[in-house]
Amino acid sequence: DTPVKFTLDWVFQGPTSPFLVALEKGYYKDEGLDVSMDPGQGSAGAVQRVASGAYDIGFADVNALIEYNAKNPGKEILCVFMAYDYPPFGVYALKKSGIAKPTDLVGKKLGAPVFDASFRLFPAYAKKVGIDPASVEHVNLSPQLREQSLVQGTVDFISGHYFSSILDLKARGVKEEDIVAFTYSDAGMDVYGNGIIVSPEMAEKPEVVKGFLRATAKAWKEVAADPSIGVAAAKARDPLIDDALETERLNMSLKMNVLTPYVKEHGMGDVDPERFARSVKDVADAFGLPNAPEPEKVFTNYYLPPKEDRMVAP
Amino acid sequence: MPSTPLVELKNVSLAYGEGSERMVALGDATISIADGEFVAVVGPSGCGKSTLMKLVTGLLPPTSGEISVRGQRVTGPIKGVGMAFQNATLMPWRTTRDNIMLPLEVVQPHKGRLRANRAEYVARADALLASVGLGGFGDKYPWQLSGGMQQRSNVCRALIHEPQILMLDEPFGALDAFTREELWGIMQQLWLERRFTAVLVTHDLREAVYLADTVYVMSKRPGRIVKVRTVDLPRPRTLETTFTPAFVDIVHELRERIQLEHAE
Amino acid sequence: MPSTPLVELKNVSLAYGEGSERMVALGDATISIADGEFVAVVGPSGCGKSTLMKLVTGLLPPTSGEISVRGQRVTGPIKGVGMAFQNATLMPWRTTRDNIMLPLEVVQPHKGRLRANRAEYVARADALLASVGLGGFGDKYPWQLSGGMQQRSNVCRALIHEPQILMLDEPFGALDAFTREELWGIMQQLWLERRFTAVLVTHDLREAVYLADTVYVMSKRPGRIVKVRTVDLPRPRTLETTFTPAFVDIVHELRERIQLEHAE
Amino acid sequence: MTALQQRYLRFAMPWLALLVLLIMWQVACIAFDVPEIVAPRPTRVVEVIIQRWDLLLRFCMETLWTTLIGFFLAIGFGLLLGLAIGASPFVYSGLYPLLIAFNAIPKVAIVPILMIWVGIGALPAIITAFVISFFPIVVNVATGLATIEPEMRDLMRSLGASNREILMKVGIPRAMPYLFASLKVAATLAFVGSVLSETVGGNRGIGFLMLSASARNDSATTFAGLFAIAIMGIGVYAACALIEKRMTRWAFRGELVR
Amino acid sequence: MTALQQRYLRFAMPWLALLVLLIMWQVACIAFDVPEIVAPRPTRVVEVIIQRWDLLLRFCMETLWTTLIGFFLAIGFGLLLGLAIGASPFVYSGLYPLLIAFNAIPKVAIVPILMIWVGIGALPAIITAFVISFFPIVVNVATGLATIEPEMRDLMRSLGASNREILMKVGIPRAMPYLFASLKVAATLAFVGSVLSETVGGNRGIGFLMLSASARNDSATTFAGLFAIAIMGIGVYAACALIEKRMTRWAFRGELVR
Ligand SMILES: Nc1ncnc2c1ncn2[C@@H]1O[C@H](COP(=O)(O)OP(=O)(O)OP(=O)(O)O)[C@@H](O)[C@H]1O
Ligand SMILES: Nc1ncnc2c1ncn2[C@@H]1O[C@H](COP(=O)(O)OP(=O)(O)OP(=O)(O)O)[C@@H](O)[C@H]1O
Ligand SMILES: Cc1ncc(C[n+]2csc(CCO)c2C)c(N)n1
Ligand SMILES: [Mg+2]
Ligand SMILES: [Mg+2]
Repeated sequence: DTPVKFTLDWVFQGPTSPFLVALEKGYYKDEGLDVSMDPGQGSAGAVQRVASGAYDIGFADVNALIEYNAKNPGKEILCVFMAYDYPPFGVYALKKSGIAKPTDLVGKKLGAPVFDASFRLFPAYAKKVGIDPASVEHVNLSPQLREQSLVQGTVDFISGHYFSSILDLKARGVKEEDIVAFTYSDAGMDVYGNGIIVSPEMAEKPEVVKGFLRATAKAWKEVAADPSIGVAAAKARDPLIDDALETERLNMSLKMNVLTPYVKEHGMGDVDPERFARSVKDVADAFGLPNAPEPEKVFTNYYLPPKEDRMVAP
Repeated sequence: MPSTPLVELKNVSLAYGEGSERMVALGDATISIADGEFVAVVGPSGCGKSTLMKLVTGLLPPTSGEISVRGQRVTGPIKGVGMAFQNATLMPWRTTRDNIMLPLEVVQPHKGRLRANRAEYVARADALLASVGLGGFGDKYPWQLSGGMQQRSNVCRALIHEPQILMLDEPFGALDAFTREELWGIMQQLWLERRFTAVLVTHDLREAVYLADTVYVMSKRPGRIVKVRTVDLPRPRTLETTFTPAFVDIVHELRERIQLEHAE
Repeated sequence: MPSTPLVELKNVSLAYGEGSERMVALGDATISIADGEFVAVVGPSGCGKSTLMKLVTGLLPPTSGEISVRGQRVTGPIKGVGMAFQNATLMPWRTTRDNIMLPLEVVQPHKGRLRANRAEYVARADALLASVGLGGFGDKYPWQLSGGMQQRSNVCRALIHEPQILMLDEPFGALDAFTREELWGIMQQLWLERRFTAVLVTHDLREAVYLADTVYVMSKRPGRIVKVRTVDLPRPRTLETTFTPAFVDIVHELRERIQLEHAE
Repeated sequence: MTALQQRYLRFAMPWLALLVLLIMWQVACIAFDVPEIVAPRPTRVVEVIIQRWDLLLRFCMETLWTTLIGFFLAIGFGLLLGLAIGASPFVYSGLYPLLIAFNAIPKVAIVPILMIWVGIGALPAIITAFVISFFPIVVNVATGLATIEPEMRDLMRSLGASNREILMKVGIPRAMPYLFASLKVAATLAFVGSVLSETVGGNRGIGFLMLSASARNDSATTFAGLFAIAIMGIGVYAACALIEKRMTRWAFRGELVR
Repeated sequence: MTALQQRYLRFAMPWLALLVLLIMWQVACIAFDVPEIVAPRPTRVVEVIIQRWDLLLRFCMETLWTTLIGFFLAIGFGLLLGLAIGASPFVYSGLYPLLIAFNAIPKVAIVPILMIWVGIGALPAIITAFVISFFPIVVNVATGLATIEPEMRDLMRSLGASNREILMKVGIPRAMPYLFASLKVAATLAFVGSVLSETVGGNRGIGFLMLSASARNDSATTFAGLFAIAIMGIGVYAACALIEKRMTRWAFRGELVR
């Protein structure tokens, strides 16, 4: 079997459980792949791990990849499978703060980790909703501090992955109806979310990448049909997982990020080339990159399995 | 001359260690030292002389028997003692002068007065140093002194706070005969002036007889008191005294008693 | 008796410290010690005797002058020395026996043989301990010994590897007269058997004359050699010898010379 | 108080102190109504520990052995480097500043790079534990050596001992009290190192457990992990203290109060 | 080699060692074609340092003063607690295990909780620097005290000195070499602590700079931050070493090699 080292961007949770399903059910094995899977420390880290050759394949935010590719011309890493058609990015406030619409964010205090993708893309979002990003004051907060600081009122709003922040806030006793959530996709910001990225060496082995994607898509389809399979797989890997919580998280991500109208129509994994090119420009803009990378140097559908294999929506 | 007993030991014995390690260092010592008495203790090496000194000052609790000082049972270190240990134990982080002035920082009334009268005390320390031939060495560190110089500093430290009880454990062992005899004179002079109570451990019988009112002879380990000899030679004694037949006789008498210990 | 010079000091002087701290401890010493000679060094406290010992063994480089041992100029510590320092410096983490056996772990040929012949060497150490009256104390730690017992251990450590050159810095200072005289006998016996070269620093003139072939008298600091006295009394000397007029005369002669130093 | 009572009290003290701390914590949690997510009540943590006993034990074992390997490596190399630094002024002046510089750098910043080099799993955890814990050992051993009494050195030199022999016969025994002092610090740092590495990557050990727990706001489990580390830390400390007692009794013969 | 040449070499050694390290690093980067994101070339880092001099300096100053405050607090409290632990067997047996336990816990896990309590900014950074760096001081001071020669204690007791006086006159001076050894460790840990806290929350200090640079994949700036910490660490170490030299010369009079 071909050994394949795979890294997640974050810990084993519901939204990333399809990889574990594919692993446990032997779908990778069936493709002749011996996959080992590790959790990660954020998307930038996952990109780095793949870029340095420490890992062959990774799961990371494509926007982090755009930034990396822009800064490392000639050493581009390719995204070969788009998992989150809609990004999970958003900003969140409490109802009692009086924030009701995005323009209320002007002059408010934003708490977020500096490496948080939602925070990094906030300038683009701000422009989209017509506010001056400079009018917002940012406070760096580690992920463990972010939601708590919002609850304590240290900051006025926070940015983060939808399925993290909402659940974290609920875990802190905030009722769902008291949360004001603005997701970037709601504002028409159509950047993409996480995808599967491969190292340049791996890109030279199309059969391996193709096999990996086939197996992954198959698993995703099963998880979309029955999320409990995914949660069970995650639990097998990390026995401390809370079933109900991960089921909710998985459902949220499926509903919001994966099973979008585009995916329902065109299947999972591919991108709308026009929209993708636009998003690359937008992201380069938001990140203040001097020049945007070519869209085809960020994403390719060359390795994707046939469309019927990617029709994951139940 | 001696009157009320200042220090009393009744059947005091001391054993170091426990179980199989146990070793009796001092066996059944009964001693009574009057206020203002100068006592010398002689005996073979390892017989428990230093142990006796530590017992009297309350640094060690006796295994059995009772020790009292000024009529009070000793349960911890007693006050107003000046002690020159056998090893000089000078503090390497202090200059010789500061080492000598240590008691002034700890013992009342000097402790309270030191701050205000520092210059005066420094002068006193320097004078004391000079009297033992260490003038000008106050600023040196102990490790810059020769063995004999360290020993002399050690004696100075025991004297500086003018203690009522002075314990000297082989204070002149590392000195040449002349320096040593000079210090006898100085010590006797001090004693005549201040009339402190003194216990001197020594291996030099002439030293013992020169300085002491009473000489205790100890047996081999475990040390017991095997002889008490009162020295009734008139004071002040001089080096000439040491050549008088009375002096020589006492020395011989002591010598013979110790030899007995050794022959055993 | 002495023939080829084993140790030679030519106009050796040594100053400690630099600049204003500078102090000349030894001034212009010229000494020549023959192979197998027993030399004693006497002199007032702080005159540089210990310094001299360190110079001879190469532990200190001289400030000026030249030192050679076995015809070779001394630039670092020389081999085959047994040295008993003035302070016992026993290692607190070793038992007395292990302390004494330290040279065997370092000095050839014992070092190479120790592993295989351990029992034999332990027996030798115990015998040596017993000969100085410390039989049964091998398993005690140094801090469990009295001052005099530590000093005797120190001497044992200097002897155990049967060195060709033996340096003894006031080795018997903390011992009572009888133990001390016993050790004189033992030391002389050893010397007669092995004929090592020995340098003995002492304050006891009888000790010097009893043991030495030649006695060097040093002046006050900075120490210079002010008198060299050959002791031509027949060997083996006994305690009776010390009462013979010839012996007493030499002691007196030395005594007077030192007194001169002191009167100055 | 008799000597026996004193001894009993000394044995009981750590447990008493722990109990007092936990009770204070519990009371504070109740009094200030601290939300569980901020700091769970000790009773809750204990509950979780009892519930997930087997799991915790498994993760603990993973952490423990990586930590111990790193720690032992640190002792070995730390001793060697400490001896080198303490014995040679050139090694001292050349390496000490670099070591200081390296140690002032938070290891979180370099563990990811380390993982890129050596991969993920036990190895980076061992290396991190080693790297983070060997510095105190180096410093203390070097200081122990540098403070050797010159008399001891002279004694050895008079016997013609080589520098190596002086190091072995005087340096090492003399540095022992310093070494053991540093081991107490190093042992705790070794745990910090391996747990740190486990949080950065891999799916093993208490570090992973805590990361995964904190990622789902399960603070009782996070604290159970903290408790587990604490207990392991005390265990390793107790072992060090025991060995210290047997090996450096000579240095502690004069404890200020007995 | 003459003594003078030796002295020059000793002064030059740290710089030589640093230079060798940097050159090796540079060569390795070029030879293995290490991507900048993994480890930038030293020349790149120096370039960034020169370019962003003012910015780095500002962040450095923020980190430096929080670190120093934490460090000084650690010295004060560490000394006090070390004295208490070294002087009292009850404090020893009661507190030592708890301290060990607390120190084995990675501070990353508790800094967020700390920030929930005290807010974000300089205060938690100071506290973290303090908390992380005071343990080595405690351990070393306690060990220094516990290894006092009984002869010294007897001397003081024979003068009727109180335990407090024994502590002041013998304990503290005797513990000084141990204290300074621990300060070298503590100073580096203090930097780790404050930088750590700066990465967890707040917009100040080198920690924030490094985190924010790494979020932008700007690894040259991240490494510039690491260099800055290293340099500050060496600075604080040099200060400690200087004071050590003046205060504990007596203990170092017998350095193995002069
Ligand atoms: N701390 C200790 N632990 C165990 N045994 C000890 C201790 N101190 C002394 N001893 C033992 O007690 C006995 C008496 O010792 P002490 O020091 O009182 O003798 P001393 O008469 O002063 O001898 P010296 O004239 O040689 O100084 C010795 O046999 C010694 O081994
Ligand atoms: N390490 C040192 N640093 C500075 N000065 C020293 C040092 N060692 C000794 N001295 C000085 O050198 C002089 C001679 O010292 P030395 O130890 O040789 O004397 P000594 O003849 O052995 O005296 P004693 O009979 O008292 O042992 C003394 O004045 C002493 O102060
Ligand atoms: C399934 C899943 N994927 C990504 C994130 C995003 N995320 C949140 S915090 C963090 C970095 C770690 O500090 C990252 C990458 C998430 N929350 N859950
Ligand atoms: Mg004694
Ligand atoms: Mg001397």
